[in-house]
Amino acid sequence: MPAKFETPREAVRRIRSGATVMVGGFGLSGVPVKLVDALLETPVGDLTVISNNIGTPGGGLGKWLRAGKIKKAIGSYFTTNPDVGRAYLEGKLEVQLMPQGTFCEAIRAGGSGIAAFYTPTAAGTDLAAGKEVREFDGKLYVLERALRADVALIKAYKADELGNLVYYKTARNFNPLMAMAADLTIAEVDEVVPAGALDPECIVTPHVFVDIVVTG
Amino acid sequence: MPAKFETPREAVRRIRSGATVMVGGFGLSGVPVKLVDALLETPVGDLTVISNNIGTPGGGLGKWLRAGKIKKAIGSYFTTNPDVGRAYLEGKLEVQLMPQGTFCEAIRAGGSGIAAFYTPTAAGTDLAAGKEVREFDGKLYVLERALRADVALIKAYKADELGNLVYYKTARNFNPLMAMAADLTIAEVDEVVPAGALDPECIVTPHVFVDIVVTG
Amino acid sequence: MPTEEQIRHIIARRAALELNDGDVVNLGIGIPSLVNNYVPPGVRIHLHSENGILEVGPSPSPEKADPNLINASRQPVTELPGTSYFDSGLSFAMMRGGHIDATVIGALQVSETGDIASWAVPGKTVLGVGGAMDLVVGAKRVIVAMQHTTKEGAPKLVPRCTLPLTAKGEADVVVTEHAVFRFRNGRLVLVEIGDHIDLDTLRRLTAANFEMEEPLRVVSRWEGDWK
Amino acid sequence: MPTEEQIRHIIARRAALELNDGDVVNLGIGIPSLVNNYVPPGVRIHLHSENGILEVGPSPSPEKADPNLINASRQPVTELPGTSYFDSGLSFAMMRGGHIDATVIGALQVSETGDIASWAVPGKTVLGVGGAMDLVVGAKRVIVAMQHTTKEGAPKLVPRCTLPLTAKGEADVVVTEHAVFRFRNGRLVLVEIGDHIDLDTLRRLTAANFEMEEPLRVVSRWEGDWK
Repeated sequence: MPAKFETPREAVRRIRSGATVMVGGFGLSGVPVKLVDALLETPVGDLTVISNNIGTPGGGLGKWLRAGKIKKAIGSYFTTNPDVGRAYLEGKLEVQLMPQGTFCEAIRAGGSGIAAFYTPTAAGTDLAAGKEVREFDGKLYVLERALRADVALIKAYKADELGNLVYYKTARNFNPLMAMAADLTIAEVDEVVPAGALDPECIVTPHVFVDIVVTG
Repeated sequence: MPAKFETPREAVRRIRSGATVMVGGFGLSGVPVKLVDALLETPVGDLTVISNNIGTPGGGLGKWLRAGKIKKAIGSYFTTNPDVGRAYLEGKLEVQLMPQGTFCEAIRAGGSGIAAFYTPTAAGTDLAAGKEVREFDGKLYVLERALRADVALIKAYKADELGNLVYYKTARNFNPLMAMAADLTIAEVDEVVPAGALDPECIVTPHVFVDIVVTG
Repeated sequence: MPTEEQIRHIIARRAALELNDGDVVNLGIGIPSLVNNYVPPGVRIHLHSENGILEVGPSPSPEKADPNLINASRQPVTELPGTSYFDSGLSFAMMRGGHIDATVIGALQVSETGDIASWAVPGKTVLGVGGAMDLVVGAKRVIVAMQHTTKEGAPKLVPRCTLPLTAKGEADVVVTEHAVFRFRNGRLVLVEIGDHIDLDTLRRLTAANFEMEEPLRVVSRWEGDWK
Repeated sequence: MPTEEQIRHIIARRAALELNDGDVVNLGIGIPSLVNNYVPPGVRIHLHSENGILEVGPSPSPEKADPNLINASRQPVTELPGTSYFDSGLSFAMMRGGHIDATVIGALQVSETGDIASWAVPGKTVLGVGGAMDLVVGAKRVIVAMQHTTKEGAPKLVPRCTLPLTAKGEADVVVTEHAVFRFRNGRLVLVEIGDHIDLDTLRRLTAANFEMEEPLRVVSRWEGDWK
């Protein structure tokens, strides 16, 4: 189904307390800031957030953390926001740390109907503790489950009228993967162009993955 | 390492008898025909071919089959070339049939360092016979191993001087996946352009996956 | 009595009514490939083809055909505004990952538990499966469009498939020239019957056990301007 | 005696000599991020950054910095002719799939069997691992560039890592301000020593057991115009 067009405020109304929400971005690049801010104005909380980082102190998803909206964070690098460590030590935040490549692959698997996969990453380390380890061709691999979310909030550069997306430089990062892996994908874009205005060879996220597009 | 530039004849010299060779293309679209023809002129044989189809009778990879170069074919749809069925029934050709999505995913896994994955496709069918089946969240999944090759022969539209590739319409198909999954990737292209002439946002196969580019 | 070819169109037209406006649809070969001709006014569907294209446009005139712009049946197609191209890996991720709203496929047999057999014929060496298994496992709705019986008159709706399976329990709707069945909570339910056939005859042509919707919809199917 | 900062550059300069012309390289944070300054003339390397860019160009002037064109250390970078962008999934496929020729990374400890500990400090809650584990598992050559001892003077080349591992048996080369070691058939071999240090002192600073290449290369390291 081609995407619907809504405002950030309308779009985030679809997120329920207790939901699992994927949020794109690497550091503060490629984070859908308007959607992040719009959710802040709702009473929604108790969220499980799947995002590589939890922003900075009071920046990006750091705002959700300070507002007490995050119950659990799943990602690879929370070190850039000291609030995360503090909340974790105070028992206010659950944290699930994953190697970044495993994090990517688990999201892609979730979007692709793959239930689980064997990766060599983290074999023999603390991050494989309690996980099934199996040998293939003499090398050890860790079984990792797919990740999915109720809602994905992603940031793209341009959408066409159907919801096809292109990205901007390194702001692409996790966004195309997360677009695939949620029951509802909401894409924040800088610009909407007519259908046919994006080069068919260059569309990164075909509209089949996008439910709602928001701009201003 | 950026790609080297060679003629088809030079490039295929690197293929040894008994090698496993991936060949791109869906039907006859996106098949690297110059490379296919160049190999035909070498004495190389006993090949395991990983390709969605084995061409048509005497067309595309059908030429290799008629020349007796193929020992085993791994793919999803050989029905369009009756020569395949005949060679199979005469015991001259081994055939490994896979669902097309599993075929894609196995190649992508091979190129991505993933040893194996669980897919729901083919669970409960003959194509899962003898394979490990496992339940995740109440649904059955089949364990499939990654596919890799010694050499991948792929077809792209344009390469830049570093070996970055773009494709043309539905001739893209399996080519970008196979480019990732071989020890040596040889790309046949229609045109070579200067570095910087391809839009960085639109490059489908970054040069890290491409060893050799051939044109004429 | 319609011809064999007309019957194929009759089935395709009824299958097209199963599609909703906005659906992203993958059409299989055979009868399903005719479905796009019968999508009702007001309904726009978006065609996906597993060789890596979304927003597949109609067939071009022969002189405009591009051998590198084809659908999964290897027929020349065209671009529409908003067409996108992608590799086969992403294409099957769309299918297996549940992103395709509906698929219309043919079948050799469908069982009363929704198993589908569509790729291999008994006693024949079949060396092609293609994307059928991924498609029926992944698509949100699987609409089987097939003739009610084989050429020899044997029922294709059966208690258990005797042919090699494409997938277990994945059929959602079965459309034939005589009737429409839906799977509801894993049970086969007759929901619509053509006015050219009586229920006893239908039962005789249907080996599968089925329940009946009350009231059963009776429709006229033989009418129309069939090619 | 060089300053601490000079020592970092000394290590980076020697690590740069491990890179070959044409290598696709991923540089970690810390000392490795200095390596690009010391690539010798005639050697061109191609920088990959795991946030989705190949052919990373040099840092821009501050007024040209684009917050959406950054490397994995979140520093502004630039494009070169032939730059490509891709999603994080493909970026880590490059790493894990063995497509990156070399990585230079820092470490807290390296064991005599090539185990690397680089992400977690004892007694501290560490909530970041990033891409380090994928990188060292996947890169064809893993070059560890680190100071020979901790700030407290404890050896970092150890028989067994006492800190949480990043990966087992993945180190190929270890470059410190005093020496260069290579792993050959799973054994740690000293191949080069600075002329500012004698072998006994090096042994005292190195808890790991190591073999010695004969003849051992002795080089002058303290020379140079260090920043």
